[in-house]
Amino acid sequence: MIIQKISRVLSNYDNILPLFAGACAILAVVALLSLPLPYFEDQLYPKQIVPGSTLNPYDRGGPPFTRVDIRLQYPENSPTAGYVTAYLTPFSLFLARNTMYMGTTIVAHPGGILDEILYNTRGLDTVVEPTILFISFAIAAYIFHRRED
Amino acid sequence: MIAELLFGTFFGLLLLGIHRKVIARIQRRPGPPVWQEILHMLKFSFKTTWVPATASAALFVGVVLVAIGIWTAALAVVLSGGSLLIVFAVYMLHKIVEHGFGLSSGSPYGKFGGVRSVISAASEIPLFVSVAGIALFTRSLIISDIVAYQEVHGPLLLTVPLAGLAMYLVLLSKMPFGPFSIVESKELVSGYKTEHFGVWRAGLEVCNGLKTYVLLTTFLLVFVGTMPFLFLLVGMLVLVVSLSFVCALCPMLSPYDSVTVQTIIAGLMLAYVSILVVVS
Amino acid sequence: MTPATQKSRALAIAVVSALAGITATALTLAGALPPHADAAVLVIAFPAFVLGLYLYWMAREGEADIPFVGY
Amino acid sequence: MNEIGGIPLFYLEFGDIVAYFSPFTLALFLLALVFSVFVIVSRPERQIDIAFGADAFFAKDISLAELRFRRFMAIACGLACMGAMVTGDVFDFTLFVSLVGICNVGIVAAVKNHHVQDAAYQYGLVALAGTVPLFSAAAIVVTTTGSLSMLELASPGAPAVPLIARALLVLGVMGEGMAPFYAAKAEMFRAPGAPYVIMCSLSSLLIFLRVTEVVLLL
Repeated sequence: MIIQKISRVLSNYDNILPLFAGACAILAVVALLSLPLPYFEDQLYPKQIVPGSTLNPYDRGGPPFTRVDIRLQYPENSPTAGYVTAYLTPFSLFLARNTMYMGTTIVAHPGGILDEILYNTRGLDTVVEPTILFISFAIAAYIFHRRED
Repeated sequence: MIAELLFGTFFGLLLLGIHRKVIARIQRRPGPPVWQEILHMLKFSFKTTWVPATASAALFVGVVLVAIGIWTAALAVVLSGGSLLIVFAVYMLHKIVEHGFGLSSGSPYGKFGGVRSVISAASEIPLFVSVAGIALFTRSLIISDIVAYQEVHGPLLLTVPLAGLAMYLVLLSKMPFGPFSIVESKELVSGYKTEHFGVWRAGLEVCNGLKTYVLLTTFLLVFVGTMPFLFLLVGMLVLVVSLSFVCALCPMLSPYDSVTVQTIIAGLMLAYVSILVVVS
Repeated sequence: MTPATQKSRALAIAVVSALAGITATALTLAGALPPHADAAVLVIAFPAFVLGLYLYWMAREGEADIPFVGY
Repeated sequence: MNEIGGIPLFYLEFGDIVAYFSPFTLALFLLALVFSVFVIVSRPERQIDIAFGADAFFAKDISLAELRFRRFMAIACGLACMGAMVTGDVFDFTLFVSLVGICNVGIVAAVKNHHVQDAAYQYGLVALAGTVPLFSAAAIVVTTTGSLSMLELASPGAPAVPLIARALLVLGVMGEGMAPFYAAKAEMFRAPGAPYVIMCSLSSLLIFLRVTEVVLLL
């Protein structure tokens, strides 16, 4: 019966990736067909596209180390947005409010240094992104390490 | 709420007993008395109980508590007219309870029951299709809003019959002895329940009674609308008898075929809802 | 742990959770608690009550038979 | 369709990213929390295997090193789930979901069993591929609406999210959580260590439930 044939294909886990890839391909075609999607001009995180730049499309625009306008979804939540210390983890916020030592520890825990490097506004993302990296490193390291015993 | 909780447990178990009785009569067997499942629950609760040496003790016991707890929460949501999505979330998370029961003991039979319950995850997809079908018309998933909508526009069962059918199949895949109940198939002894004996099993029976009551109430509230309490009970009885007919007359599918059938149904339902979206 | 203490512990769990559930429901009916607080209490108390009660009346006070020790 | 999971009870603000606890997300959050606690407090079970052709059986023990690593992965998975359940930001949601996918691979990658590892490898590839639709969905959402906040997008008057973005989001979550492609996941479940493998399944169910809410909300 056709159902049994389908079951046989589905139950073999070697076929899972081709199936998923097929689904992705179909959806990609649909996405291409629906393509002229409207670009919403009023972007929350504005980005200049400079067609002539050698860095296009990664050119963020503007001269380096000057003030870049930051727009926020919830300005009332982050009155200090745009500063390097815009987002502090609850622990560092506690330190900063109650002690004088925050300045010495800001680079000493995750969420501290990353704030300086990344966007200044989307604090939680900056924590989750490296977490993904750390976890993948942990898995890779464990598997590599285990090969030796 | 305590009264509803106790009533729901016992009435749900009674419905399961009626389910067994009807199946037996259709198959021309005498069958157990209708209160058999209640007796089961009480009988197991008096049996000597301990935790198997190979089991993961905290999970082995904890999952029984979780099983009763989530369905208590579902009953609370249904009674207070909360979000339908929470009831369906509990339905899906019941699967985790099955895994927990099956895998925590270390028994191969329980493990196979647990693995089968992972395979049969496709049975939930019709659920979301029926959610989408309902949301399309009522513009809300709060149960009290859905009930209010039906008071104005008539039962949803007439408006979106196929979404009702999807939900009916979802009920069917949780009924024992049905074509999709591969997790408790007899070649696995009792599937995921095998190693939970005595008090733990009695706790599981409480959960089963509550689950049956909550699911049937949800179906009637969402697709037929509000009705007097006695009518609600009669409606549940009718629903159970119809489910028993399906269970008695359909053979149990082999595990992967059951999944394929459910997936195909889900695909058809998806097509139906997209047609509804285009039309409306 | 002796069987007797196990039994009394199970009884304690059952009684405490039953009291908690009844108190929460009574307070809700009196209007002192919102309904979702009652539900939250019952979600924890009801499973504990069921297992506590069953473990209580299952437990033996005296010496049991020699249990089944496996194959 | 603003209150699909009930009225939010409170908001937790991380600058521009707002996590919200509606009855629905709160219930899912608590469940992830409960099972994370199980992962922490319970020892793995000792799986019994029957030796065919002989009247014998043997129990599989998990070594301490393997136990530690898998417990770590399961806890990380639980945390990622909790994040994905309550976050109110599309991009943040996709990040948490991909973290869930990676943790799922990690939970079973430590098992010394060829069959399980083969399945985990296939699953890892799908999880990898699943990030493409996931992040493209977030990208489409931000370019066509200018915002990533679910609460803003759900409010009346917000620009409409294109259907294709929702479809890509669902497909991505299916890839990470393996919703209909359960064959590989079932093979992974044969691994011993119940509390940890349950976390695999729990996380995929939870993110699937959450994506339903997200898709209906947008």
